[in-house]
Order: sequence, then C-alpha cells, then structure tokens
Amino acid sequence: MKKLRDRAAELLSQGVVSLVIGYEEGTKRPRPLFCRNSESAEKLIFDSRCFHNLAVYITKKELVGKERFAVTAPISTLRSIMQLYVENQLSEEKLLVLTVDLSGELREFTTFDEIAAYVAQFELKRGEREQGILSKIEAMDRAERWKFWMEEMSHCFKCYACRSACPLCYCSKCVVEVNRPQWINPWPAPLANMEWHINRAMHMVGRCTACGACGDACPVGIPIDLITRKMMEDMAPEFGYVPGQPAKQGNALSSWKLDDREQFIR
Amino acid sequence: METKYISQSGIEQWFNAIVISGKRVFAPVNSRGQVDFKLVKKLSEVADEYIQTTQSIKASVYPKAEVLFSYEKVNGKVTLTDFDPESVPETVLWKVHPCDAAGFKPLSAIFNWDTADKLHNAHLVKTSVVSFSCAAADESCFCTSVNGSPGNTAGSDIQLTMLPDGGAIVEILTAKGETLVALMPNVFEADKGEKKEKYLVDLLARFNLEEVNAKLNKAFNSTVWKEQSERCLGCGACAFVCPTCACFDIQEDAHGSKGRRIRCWDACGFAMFTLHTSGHNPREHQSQRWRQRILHKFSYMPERLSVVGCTGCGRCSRACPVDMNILEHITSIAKQ
Amino acid sequence: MSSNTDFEPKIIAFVCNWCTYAGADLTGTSRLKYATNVKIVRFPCTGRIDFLLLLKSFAQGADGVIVSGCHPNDCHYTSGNFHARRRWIAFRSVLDLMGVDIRRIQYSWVSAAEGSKWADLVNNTVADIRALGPYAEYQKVADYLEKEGYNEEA
Amino acid sequence: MSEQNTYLPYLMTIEKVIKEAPGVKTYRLKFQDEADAEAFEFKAGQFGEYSAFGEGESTFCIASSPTRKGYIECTFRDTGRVTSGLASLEEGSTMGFRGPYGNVFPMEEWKGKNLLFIAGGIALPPMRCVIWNALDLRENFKDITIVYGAKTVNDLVYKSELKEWSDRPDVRMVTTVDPGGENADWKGEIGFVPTVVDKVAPSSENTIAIVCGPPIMIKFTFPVLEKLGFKDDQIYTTLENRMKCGVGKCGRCNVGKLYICKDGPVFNKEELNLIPAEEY
Repeated sequence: MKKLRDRAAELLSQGVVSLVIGYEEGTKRPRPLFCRNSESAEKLIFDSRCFHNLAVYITKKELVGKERFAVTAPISTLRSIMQLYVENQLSEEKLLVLTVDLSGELREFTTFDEIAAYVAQFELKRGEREQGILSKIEAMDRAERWKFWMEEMSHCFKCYACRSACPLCYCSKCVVEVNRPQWINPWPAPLANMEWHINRAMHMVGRCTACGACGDACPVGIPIDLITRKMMEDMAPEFGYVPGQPAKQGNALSSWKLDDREQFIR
Repeated sequence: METKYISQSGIEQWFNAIVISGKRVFAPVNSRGQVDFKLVKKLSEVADEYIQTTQSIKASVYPKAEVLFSYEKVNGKVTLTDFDPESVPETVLWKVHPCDAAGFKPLSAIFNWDTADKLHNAHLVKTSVVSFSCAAADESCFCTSVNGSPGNTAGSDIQLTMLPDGGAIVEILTAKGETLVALMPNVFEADKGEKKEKYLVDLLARFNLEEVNAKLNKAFNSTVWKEQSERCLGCGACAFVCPTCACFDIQEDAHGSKGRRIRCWDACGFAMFTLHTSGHNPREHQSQRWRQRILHKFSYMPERLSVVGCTGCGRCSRACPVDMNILEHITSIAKQ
Repeated sequence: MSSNTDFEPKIIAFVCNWCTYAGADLTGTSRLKYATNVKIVRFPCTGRIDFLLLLKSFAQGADGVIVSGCHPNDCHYTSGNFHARRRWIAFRSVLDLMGVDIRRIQYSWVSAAEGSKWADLVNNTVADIRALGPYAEYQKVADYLEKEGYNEEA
Repeated sequence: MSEQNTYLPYLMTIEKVIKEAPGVKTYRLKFQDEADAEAFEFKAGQFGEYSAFGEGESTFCIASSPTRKGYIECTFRDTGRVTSGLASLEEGSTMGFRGPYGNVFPMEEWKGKNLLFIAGGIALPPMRCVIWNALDLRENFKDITIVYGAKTVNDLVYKSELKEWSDRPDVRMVTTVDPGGENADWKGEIGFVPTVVDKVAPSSENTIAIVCGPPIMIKFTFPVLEKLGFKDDQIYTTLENRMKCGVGKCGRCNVGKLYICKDGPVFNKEELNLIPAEEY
C-alpha cells in the first residue's frame, strides 16, 4: 500500500498525471477517491475490500479532463477497462493503470496489451453468492423463474443505480430517456421494471464483464448483476467468447458469423 | 394525549384485531436479505433485529407511481375520470421509526404548499401510523441533529415504547390512534408510570441546524459541492429511499384511445431532471445537482416551508453505492 | 395449462418486407387457407425489429408472436438477418432466464416463394398458442401500478 | 371533502389553428364547459400546462391578452413528444389545459410609463399577451417600443401582428434577424437582439423594459439595458424552466429559494439578482 501511495504521489508531483482515481477508507467500506495532489495520495488504500468499479469514472469527461490520469484497478476493473478499450472509449496515451498483484507488488500498465496479458491469468469464476443464487434459479422451472423475478422486480423503484454504477453504461442518452417512442415506461411498476432490466441485459450481451457493480449498487437488493452475468456465461460459448476476456472480435451483437447455431428458428 | 400500558400478549391481540378489522397492515419484514415494509397478516412476520428499513414509509402517502386521472377518447370527444379518494384503502403502518413518521410533515408541506394535493391528502387521511420509539441506532442515524429524537411523536398516531417485559408504554396521540385502540380497548391497561426516556437510545446531536443553515446561506458558490460530489454517480437511490424527497414526474400511459396520466417518483440527482427542450440544462453538472439536494433540504425548505427536509434517518447514506454520507458532508459544511 | 377450444389466440407477426411479407402475400394469391388470428407488422428487415416490440406485444394483449424474415444468405441488406439471428439467440436466453414463456415466440425463415410455408407457420403457431392458452400471466401484470407499492399480492 | 384534483385539466376545444412559422403554431382554445369558461380568469404573464391526451403535458404561457375574453391562445414549437402530439391535432379537436399558474406582470403599476418590449424567437408569445394587453388599454401607457428578433425571417412568429404593430402610429416596432437569416425582401434590422437594442438605444427615463428570450439572449441584453441607464427595478423578464406540475411541487423549476412556477415566471431584475444566474 505504501508503494502505491508513493508512486501515486510521485506521478502527481512529477506531473505525469493530473489525477489518480483510487480508493480511500469510507464510513462503511472503501470508497472512490480523486487525488489531484500528492498530499491526498496519502489517503489511498488498496485491498480486497476495494471492489467498487472505478472504471465507471474514466469515461466521464467532466471528471477526468483532458490530461493524462491514473486509476487503481483490481481485476474486475481491469476487465472493464479492457472492454472499454475494445469499444474505443479509451486511449493508451491518456490512461495509466495501477494495480497490486497477488504477491503484493505494485504493477503499472501503460498499454492495453499488458493489461490483457495480465488479466488472462485470471479465470472468471462464480463466487459463493453468485453460485448460491444462480443454482437456485437454474433449478427453477419457467413459471417459478417468472414468479421469482416479478417479486424481485416489484422492489425496483427505478433509481437507475445499476446504470450509474456500470462502467459500460456510458451512453449520454439512455434508451429509457428516449420518449419518441417511449420504449420503456419510465415509472416504476413490475412490468416496466422488468422491461428495463431485460433491455439492460440485452445491451450488455457480450459486453458485461461480471464485475457485479450493478448488483452491489442496487439499494433494494435485487441480484440484477446475475442477469447480465448469466447472459455472459451462456452466450460466451454460443458466440465464441471467453468470459472475462475482452471481445477482440467485436461485440457479440454488433457482429455475426455465418455459422451461428440455433435450434429454434423453423 | 393519553398514556397506557400494553402487555406482550396484549400487543398481539391488538395487532390481530387491527388485521381482522380489514385495514391493511404494513410492517417491516425481513426477506431477501433486506428489511422493508410489506403487507402482513401476523405479528410473527414482523422483523425484529434491524436498525432501519431500506425504504421509508413515504410510498404509503406518495406511491411510487399513481394514476392522477384516466381518459378516454370516443369520436374526438374526451372524457376524464378523476382520481377517487374512496379507492384508497384504510392502512395501518406498524412499527414505524419516529424519523419516518416525522417525514410526513415535510412531505405534506411540499404537497400542500398553496394548492392542496388531493391524492396525497387522500392517502394521508386513510393512513394511521403506529410508531415504535428507538432503543438502538447506528452510525448513520442523526435524528437528534435535525429536530428529531428516538422518541419523537411527530407524525405518529400511536407510539409504543418497548419495555423489558415485552409489553410497551402506549402513547395515544391522535383521534386516529384512539380509533385503533378502540378495536381492542380491553388490552390497554393503566399507565404504570414507567419513564419512556429510560428506554430510548442515547444519540448525541452531530451538528447544529441553525449553524448549518447559516453556513449554507453563503455556500452557493463554495467549492465544497464539487469536492463532495466528485464520486457521486448521479443515480436516484438517495432520493428514493428518503422519507421526505417529493420531486416527481408526470407521465402518460397511453393505450390506443384510452390512457392514464401517471405521477411517479423522480430525483433531482438525475442529469435529465432539469433539461430544457432547447438542450439548455440549468443544472448540467453533478456538483450542481448535489448542491440542489442539500440546499433544498437544509436551506430552501426551512425558509419557504418552515420545515427541514431531513429527518436524520440515514437511509441515503446507507443506500449510496459510493458512500455519499450525508451526515459526514453536513458536518463538514458546519465545520467550515 | 388447459387447452381452451373457445380461445382464439391473438398473434402479432413481425415480418421483413422482402421475403416473409411477400411470402404471406403469395399465400393469399395462391388461395391457401390459413388461420386469421395473425396481425402482420411489416419491417424493412428482421435486423430492424427491436426486441422490445415483442415484449410490448405481450403487454398489449398478444398471446403469441411470430418473427420471420429472409433465409440466411438471402437478406436484401446482406446481413440484417444474421444480426437478427444473434439478437434472437441472446434475447431468447434472457427471456428464458427471466421466466418469460419463450414458447410463445415463433421464429422462422419464410422466403417470398414459400407461401405454403407461411400458411403452415401460422397454422402451427396458432395451434401451439391455442394449446398454451391466453398469456394471462404477462397481461395481468401489464397494468400493475401503485398496488405493488408495497409488494401486495394482487 | 370536495377537494379539487389540481392535475385534472380543463377540456378545451381547438377553435382555430394559425401556422406562425416552420413548426410553430398558435391554437385558440375554448372551454368545453360553460361554467369553467365563466369562472376562468387570468392576467398577463401567467402560464398553463397544456396536454395532448396520449402524449402528456407541456408548459407554455397564455399568449392571448386577458382583455380578449372568451378564449385563450397558446403558441408552441413542435419539438418533443407532447408538442408534436399537440401539433397533430386539428381544429375542433379536444386538448387539456391546467392553469392559470404563476405570477403576473404588474400592469397596474406601469400606468403612465413607457414600455420597451425585447423578445427573441419563440419567446414572443409571453410578450404578445402583455403587448396586446397594453395596446388594448393604450391610454394607460406612454411610448411603446417593441424590439423583436429571430434566427431567420421564417422563424419570426405572429407575422401578421408584427405588421399590424409596425403599421400603428403609436408603436415603435423594430424587427431583426440574426446575420445570415435575412432574405432578399428583408427590410428590418440584421443583428442579434442585444446589439440591436444597443443601436435603437431607447431612453430609460420612466421606462419599463420587458425582456424575454432564450437564457443566453437575456444574459446579453441585461448589460446593454444597464448601459442605457435602466435600473434593476425597471427591467422585467419571464423565465421558463422545465416544469411538470406548475404548482410548486414537482421540484424541477426550483432555482435558489424560488420556484419559477410560483414566485415567477415574471421577475424584475432586482428579484433575479437573488437567485443564482447559472440555474435558469
């Protein structure tokens, strides 16, 4: 941690970067910190509790400005950064990525190839929570799944924390804000909520890197991250992707193959 | 106001009597890993060990989405069907925290400012609040800093203070409260002279409201808004869990020749909230929107409506995905 | 699920202009008889059919949906149907996860020459949906509003 | 309890449709209910919520003068879901109206003064109400000057009325279009509204200036008026922030301590100075 603070302070004082986005101790758990000078870098922390996906900030122009900046990134954030890069949202010249590896060493990435090589060592696996809920859902029949999700959706009040917390939801105007036509009813109601989450899942197909930020952000505890996660797991073999690895061949729904297989079109 | 005693078994009998009377009873229920208000039939369903429900009781007097009126077009002629206050069922909110009940006052102040809000008032009339004073609090709670207290009775029709024997001190505060008592009068015994204060959590005030107000009056151009809001993601979680946030949107649900006009929750933190049709947005940056949230609650509402827009329930701090802690932020403004 | 013989399913078909719509036209001009439960919505291409339209159909009272366009390699716009195919693969998977009854959406490729295939598609789909019964489960929740403010059972 | 539902609109019949400019229309509306028509009163400066059933509500001022009884008029540009819904209605069809809301121009206080109207683009409608109100009570006021500008000649609204006003001997009328917006027949000024005001240089002596236009025009016109010697209490404007309810509840038009819908939309510059300029 000291190494990270020192390096961040150095980067800032030497003017290599104008901003370091990292974590500081929060009131309940670590929270995002924006260091613009070497003094504030003293507050930086980086440990296993730091899982908020900071990649959500790196596409916000009003925040990061025009100059080069650095971001501290655990694996899940690195995956998001790779996906953002594949979607042409980032440039190597502007971004410096810092992480602490398993042996506690500070790693610094200046190219996306380096990040890709590093991320490739880690397999994306379901955690205990994900496995618990998903195996329950997988054991349900269709009617049970409908009941389960409608109950969950009835709690949604459309605060859009899921959208706000997702690093890949960077559209300046979201489809829910389009009212000609009104694709998704803007008020919170079970079906309107369901439509929103189905829509979100569809927009995430082949893009979601299962960082869990949306589910973590949901104030009413809907496991919405598992919708996009399950989609990622199920669609990866269909379209030839590796979950958690960037879609170098293009996003699933903006590309196609002659031999895409299905059994349901008659 | 009258004070009585009710025993543990008396509470259950009374609760059952309320349910049998046909009123809907909503109470905190622990399900899906969260404690929140739900329709209940049995006292055993009500949650015990928790500090705060995720959502406030706001939705009972200001639903998430509600039909203002419906319309039908036939051969170019339009007929309107007004909202019917009689369609609102009698509702009892059970085991409400004082900070939640206190939220009714600022809510009503907004809805009835100048023009009365028929819908809100219809819900208000049909809703009775049975609050439970607080014996516990956590680091997000700060009711005592915003004119509240763990035993505050504002907004409650009846308040119970739980006693070690499982019974409770009952404060019957309003006529609505008396109506509830009348459903099972024999379980209410004479007051045993127990002091309510003995059973309340001790919660030190964390800031001085007047001081904060004075600071805020000069803080519009402060850099504090940008500093505090840098990590804000601009979602509506804080506004939607808040017992006093009342900003809303009016939307149309059209189905061919029929439709309904709907009022639904909205939040000043959303980027689109103030966007003009021309593309001009008076509150373009998140820092402006964060400033609006704080100033509206702690400066504009006290001045215009003579009521603070915060009851210190701490829900926004708990709900925020990036730890925008309102207590921390207000305290730091007070210290400036 | 009970099969109600009095029940006439409402079915919405989203079809592409170049193949299936022409195919359906041919069905008519060939005087082939088929079920009248289908309302056709014509699109330039299957690639242009937004998945939300399918959900909107159910919300507005459809019991079943048909989506049909050009056979692979026959797309008027070269690759619209390939994009559509991927989208439907993903969409079907999302819907299945959420518990939406995916048996009620029938995808097909019907060319401009396949008038009889269109008739069969419609007849089979109508029979399938008739067996499934009305999609009340979905339609019921379409109008839900404030009642669910407190997760009340309707 | 016979409480009124604030959100329930009056039903109005569109009596007349006037095409003003590309995408801009004026509707003359009549109350369908006689009793409503009788009871309805408003003053210059007030606004309302107009609804197209099936699309929603939109906020515009009442563009007709309170001196013209029996109807109200609104002028709007077809830009969004609601306005396009409204624009597709025809003469004889039904729409909704809630109002009148907001405060008013203090016409009584202005008796015996000169009036200077400065408007830009689609912001003439709120002004038109005041202009006609003043012209219908012409003897109450001294000189009346109108400076009106739009992007192009085509975008000028109320073309026939502009002519009527400029033909009147008791009105000084200056019309202008942005540079490049003129056509071959254009005889008015060419230039942005603040520049033209500067050029026309009306006297500030015993004069009330009423400014209405896009936020950017308002912000550039104020310094010009100041230069001409106008004091803050001589300058009035009407603001139009985004609104949903119109009655101070929905929270959108809250600027500083004020609500545009209740404390406004009419403000003099003294009052405006109390609220942060960046938020309107």
